[in-house]
Amino acid sequence: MPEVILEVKNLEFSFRTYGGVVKAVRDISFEVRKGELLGIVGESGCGKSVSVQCILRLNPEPPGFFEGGEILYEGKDIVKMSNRELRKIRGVEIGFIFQDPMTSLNPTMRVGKQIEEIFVGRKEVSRAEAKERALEILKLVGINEPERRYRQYPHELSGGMKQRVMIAIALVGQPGIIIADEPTTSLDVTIEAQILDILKELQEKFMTSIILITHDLGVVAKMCDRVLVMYGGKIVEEGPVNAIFYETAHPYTSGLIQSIATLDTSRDEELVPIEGTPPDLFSPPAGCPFAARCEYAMEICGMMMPDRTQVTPEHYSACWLLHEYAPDVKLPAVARTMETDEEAPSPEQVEMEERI
Amino acid sequence: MRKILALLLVVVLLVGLVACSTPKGSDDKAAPDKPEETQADTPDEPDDTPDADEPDADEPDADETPEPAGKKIYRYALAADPESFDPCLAHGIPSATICYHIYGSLYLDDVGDIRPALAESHELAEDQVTYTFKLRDGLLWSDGQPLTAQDFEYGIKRFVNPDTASPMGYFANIIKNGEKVNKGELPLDDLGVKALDEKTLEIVLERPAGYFLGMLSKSFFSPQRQDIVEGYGKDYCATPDKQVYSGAFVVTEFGEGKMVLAKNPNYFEADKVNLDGVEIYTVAEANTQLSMFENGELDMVVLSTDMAPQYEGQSQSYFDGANDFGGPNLRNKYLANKDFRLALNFAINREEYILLGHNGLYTPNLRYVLPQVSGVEKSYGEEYPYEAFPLQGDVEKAKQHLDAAMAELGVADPSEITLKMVTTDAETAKKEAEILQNQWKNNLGINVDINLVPYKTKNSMLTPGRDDFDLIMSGWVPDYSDPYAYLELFESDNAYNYINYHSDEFDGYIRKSKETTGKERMDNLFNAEKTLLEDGAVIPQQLREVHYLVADGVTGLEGYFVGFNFSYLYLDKNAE
Amino acid sequence: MGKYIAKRIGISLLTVLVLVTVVFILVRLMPGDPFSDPKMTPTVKENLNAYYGLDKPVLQQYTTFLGNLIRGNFGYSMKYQNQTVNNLLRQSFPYSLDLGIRALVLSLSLGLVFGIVSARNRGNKIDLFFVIVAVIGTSVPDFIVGAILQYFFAVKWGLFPIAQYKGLAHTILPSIGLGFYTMASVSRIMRASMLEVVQQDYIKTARSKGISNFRITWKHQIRNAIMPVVTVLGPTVASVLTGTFVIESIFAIPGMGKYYVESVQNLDYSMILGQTVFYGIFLVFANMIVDIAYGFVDPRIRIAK
Amino acid sequence: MATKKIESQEKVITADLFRTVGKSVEEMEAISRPSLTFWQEAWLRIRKDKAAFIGLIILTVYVILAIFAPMVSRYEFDQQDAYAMKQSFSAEHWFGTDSLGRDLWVRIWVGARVSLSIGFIAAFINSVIGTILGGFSGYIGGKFDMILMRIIDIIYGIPALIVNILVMVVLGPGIKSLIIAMVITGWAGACRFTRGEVYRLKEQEFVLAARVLGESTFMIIVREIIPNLMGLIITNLAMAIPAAIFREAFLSYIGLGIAPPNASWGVLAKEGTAMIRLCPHMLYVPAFFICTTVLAFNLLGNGLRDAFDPRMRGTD
Repeated sequence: MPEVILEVKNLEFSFRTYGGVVKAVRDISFEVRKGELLGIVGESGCGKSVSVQCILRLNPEPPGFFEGGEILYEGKDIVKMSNRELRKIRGVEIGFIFQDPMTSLNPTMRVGKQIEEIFVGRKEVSRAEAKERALEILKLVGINEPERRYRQYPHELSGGMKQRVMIAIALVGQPGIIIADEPTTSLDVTIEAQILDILKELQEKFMTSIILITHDLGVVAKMCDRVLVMYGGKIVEEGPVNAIFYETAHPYTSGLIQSIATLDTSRDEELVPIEGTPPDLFSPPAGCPFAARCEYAMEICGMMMPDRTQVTPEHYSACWLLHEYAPDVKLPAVARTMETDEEAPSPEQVEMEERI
Repeated sequence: MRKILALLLVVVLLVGLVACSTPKGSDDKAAPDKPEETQADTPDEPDDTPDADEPDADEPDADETPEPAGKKIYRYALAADPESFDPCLAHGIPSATICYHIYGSLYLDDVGDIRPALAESHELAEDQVTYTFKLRDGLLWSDGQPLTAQDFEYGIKRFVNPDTASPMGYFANIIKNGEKVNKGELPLDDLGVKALDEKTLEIVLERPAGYFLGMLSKSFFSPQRQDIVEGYGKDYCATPDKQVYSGAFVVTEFGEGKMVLAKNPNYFEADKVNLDGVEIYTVAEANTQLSMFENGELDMVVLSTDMAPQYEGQSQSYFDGANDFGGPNLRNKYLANKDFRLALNFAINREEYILLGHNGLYTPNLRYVLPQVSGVEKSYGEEYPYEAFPLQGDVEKAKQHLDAAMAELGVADPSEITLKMVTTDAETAKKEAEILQNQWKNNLGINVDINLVPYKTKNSMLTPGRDDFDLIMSGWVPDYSDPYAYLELFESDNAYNYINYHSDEFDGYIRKSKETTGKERMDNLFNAEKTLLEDGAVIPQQLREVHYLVADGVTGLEGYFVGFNFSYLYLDKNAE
Repeated sequence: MGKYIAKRIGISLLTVLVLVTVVFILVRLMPGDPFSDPKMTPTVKENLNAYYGLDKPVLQQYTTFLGNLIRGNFGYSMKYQNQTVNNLLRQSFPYSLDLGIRALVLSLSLGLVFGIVSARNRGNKIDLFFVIVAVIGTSVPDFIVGAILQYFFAVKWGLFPIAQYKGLAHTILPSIGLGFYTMASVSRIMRASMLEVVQQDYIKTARSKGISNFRITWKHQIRNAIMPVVTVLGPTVASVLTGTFVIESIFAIPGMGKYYVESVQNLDYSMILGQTVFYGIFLVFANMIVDIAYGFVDPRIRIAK
Repeated sequence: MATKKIESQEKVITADLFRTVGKSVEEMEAISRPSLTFWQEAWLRIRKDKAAFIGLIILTVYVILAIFAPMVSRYEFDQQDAYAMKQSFSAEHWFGTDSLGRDLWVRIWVGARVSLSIGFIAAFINSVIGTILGGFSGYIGGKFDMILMRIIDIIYGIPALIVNILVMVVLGPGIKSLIIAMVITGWAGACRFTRGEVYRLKEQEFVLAARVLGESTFMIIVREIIPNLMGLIITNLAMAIPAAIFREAFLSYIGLGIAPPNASWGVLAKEGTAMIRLCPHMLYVPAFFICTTVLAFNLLGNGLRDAFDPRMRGTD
């Protein structure tokens, strides 16, 4: 079993707003292992961004606050860390790539400065060294003429280039963990592929752990080793990527899989959308958050939250269908593709899927 | 952490501020000096700034007025900059006051005491119009040049010369051919002023005028130096060094909200002048002036009637000569009616008016002429006491007059009558207008629309034949101490007769007053005044009794109503 | 860039021309005329009118005025008859400028600090205090501020000189009085802007880098938050410099604010026109500087030019 | 299925709870946020925003008092009393009296009529002119836009105060003159602002759609663009009113306000500054009302801005 370098335990994080308390993350636990590429999938607003931002304490506090849980990194609880301690982790131990490169770069600061800024106040790296590292990393993420780009402002760069700069910022401190929060959402498909390639390459090269947040199962299938599926501020299913796709154990995951198209999807096939909207996190339902949209919903689903249940050794799911009293239901997994193909498709076959 | 950070920010930015303002701090020393540099730069003029300027330049940053030990400097404030100290152009009372102190005159009206000054004596010929003045010996200009009768002749002629365009040119009407010369109808040489020799000046009047000697204190009749006037041209008197002085003081600084005078050692009675200098600041706000006085930064301050009761027992007062009155435009169909005008007059409760408007401090005026002006022997008021309207008004009588007027005019309801009253936008003027408006509305039921206009705009309306006002609030300050100074305004053909008053009776009395002298003349003037008031041709309001405070140790400051408001010629101040 | 500057100057010239024309027309429309003393003889009036060129047809007066304007000559004042308008402005403007700059420096620096501190303490008592200061500052007219400052700080408590402009101590109250409104509005804008910027993604990026809070605030937040302040700087400079009338009058400062009202009161045509043009040019100039400043703060603008 | 580890639950889990019920999406839709009109939503949000609501209450109270207080008072606003001058607060005269013995309570509310209506009308006219011109300019673009923008550039370069003063002198005192004086220079700001917004809006899908559907330019502006700008226009209006009240006060201060005996807050404050040493209440009372009104408008304006900001909608 690979070494666990980050462990999230029973994390609960909420926001105080005028309308009341929004429980964005509700009791989630997971771990990050060395060198793995962990995917987190889910619809917008399911709490995936908030939960990973908790790892670096990037959510604004206030209005955000921890209701409970701990995040253990190298034996220390990030939730309890002081600002000074946090600063030692941010950037150099754990890097973060943000969703929208258009808004995530400071428009009034030169690109180079933004990259090498990570070394400001860290004595071990001199200014000249910092610049060297920045140029190096720019080249690494595939930016031509790094010297010129170094002196430019973000608005002078294209979207893809900005995202490369974002990656450069996350990488330059050579962190052990990189959190990539939907790094490709706002990019063209071709650029997306390039960016993902870079990430994968880096992960392999430096044995970096990457947490990849996405709502794109195609990306997950292509990139990830392990997947967490989140819904309504909770982790509903968790497991190795193959298990998630082929032994889907939660109706929501199943629904997600059903709602995506692949290159193989034939014209007359219909995509199956998940009807309804995610739950209101002001007053999350007492039971399973997905119950209202779940076609297999049972009475108990509306009443009680199912526990995290082991399906296979590495595969967990939180669903009442796994209960002994529950009717035996076969969830469609990569069902459609299976029908069209004789052989079971390897995960690679799902790779070129479009985003939802 | 956050607080420390915030604090740090404040410190950083404040340091920035100080850093920004420190160079400005030295700059503000430079700022007031700058114009002096410009003066010095003026190419056509060697820089002969008087010495008195030097200490100022050396210590410009001194917080308080530099007052070297033993020097007696009298300090007061004006609400606006004096418009000029050119003897022919200064026309406002504040600048006339300054001119009174910096230009010498043949005779001095020293607060009612008319006595020889630069002239030693005068002779009046039997024709009662030819005055021959003998100048004193050894008169000098401030630059040390001898002062001659020719300088007087030149000065007066410059004043009357239409090219000088003095706004006060009408003063010359009293001199033979003065009006015609001022109108450009006769050449300058025809003016009745002539230097017979270096020491003798002859002035011929248009008609006999007992008050003429009193008028001579005006700077219009002061000597001027041809070489200086012509040398500087339009820039004459633009800066203190572009003029020479014949009075008790010389100007050493002018501009930037300040005027500084220094004693003129060449003045003929310099020994009687106690002050070493005068500083006059421009301070627009009355409240600020008062605060500065209380803080010892001024030696005298004029109190508004609002503030004056606070200083009862400490303040002094004088009449500044202004007799505020409403002028009904007789071109208006209602105001052309004598009964209506009388109704307006009788409807005013002047006691209450003064109480409301001025805390009861001004004197309600029940006649037209300031009683303090000279009569034959004593003051005019003592010799001819008169009350045209009762102090508290007479609403009954007013209503009778109103009814008569309405019957004649065919008006059924007084509320049909609306008069447009014009006054200036000054706060006191507005208040006075509101009181009258209110009294007339309550007592007569007529409406008054108050129209506030800028000072000069109102002034433009004070000419005959205009229709842009029905009532205009104004006042008059006498140019010499005589009832005629007030009464001449309403002669039918007077250029100032803005109320369009045409009364044969009034004109007749005025004409007769010009042909007579002594008591007879005064009787005629009194009858003219009576006629004017019985016609209700003016609506008298008040005589301004100005209250002012004088700093401890300051003696000899005199308020006056002819030509200037304060004389500090002989003022003395205890050195602290 | 060259084209931009040329366009900019063109508009500035046009602005001044329009301003001059409008004011010229308004001045002639004002009731009354400058040489109206009823006792002046007609000849004297004619002479005065001739001297000031008022006897000419209005159109000719206008062209003459423009001609003089190009030579930078505003002519002689009609109230201060032997003073040129140029000279009066030259004497008084340094005071107004000095006061204006002090007020601006004071109000900008304090306004920014207050806004920043307020935003960083969002929701607590410090924030509340500065918000109240800002609200009061933007809701009290300057003549009330000036009168109250003078009455309490100078007259009642004697902490500062009452009036006049003779040294550093004299400048403090007037600068505060003049800058109070600006300080308050800058503080409000800065606070709002800081709070807006703090929600921006790039602040999160900066935080994810593990740099100090100070650096985040200073290099990322303030640098970006200051832009709305820079945007209002043009109008602010204008309002501070044209707002000197009240403060100068209360504190007896011989600046040019007094000519605002006085020239109108006295129908001093040359002074009205002279100071208007002067202000107009000054404003145009100030706006230009502000635009350039804006380019410095926001690199995006620099390129757009 | 696979192994299950069920930990203790409060409720007893019984088999009958595992009856399949299926989706309940329709129910969910039904209870979700009720759809509200523009005004309802704005109102709801204002009511939630404490500061803005206080602002609204202050203004409402002032408006009501301005309308009714002078009617029910036993003093006339121009009723002078030589024996009750400059009195401080008392049961007779709640806000004291002025230097002509007039009741300040009544004068404050008569002044409120003038100040508030000048503020409102001037700001409103500015907005209307600015919105219409800016709307067309932004939408049509081209020469019209260019010329208008140059005009606005020029107006921005003009010292408004001097023009205000001159216009007041030319037109004479009065509410009408004050409004004209303020509108002459005031519309440019609203115009520039509207134009910018329209520029942004006209590229948006719903406008493009309307254009494709063949709606006339005028109708597009009136039906599509202006309603979308409504919030911003109203916010701007709320912010412009205090500016107009300020300007009125200043013009009154230099004696160019309205004709006496009528009064505005500016006039009353001006009278008060002269009396600051003697009877400061004459300054404090009108100053208080100017401040609180401007404050209330600012609070309301801030609230409106948040309320109308589409980014903020639905977040709280």
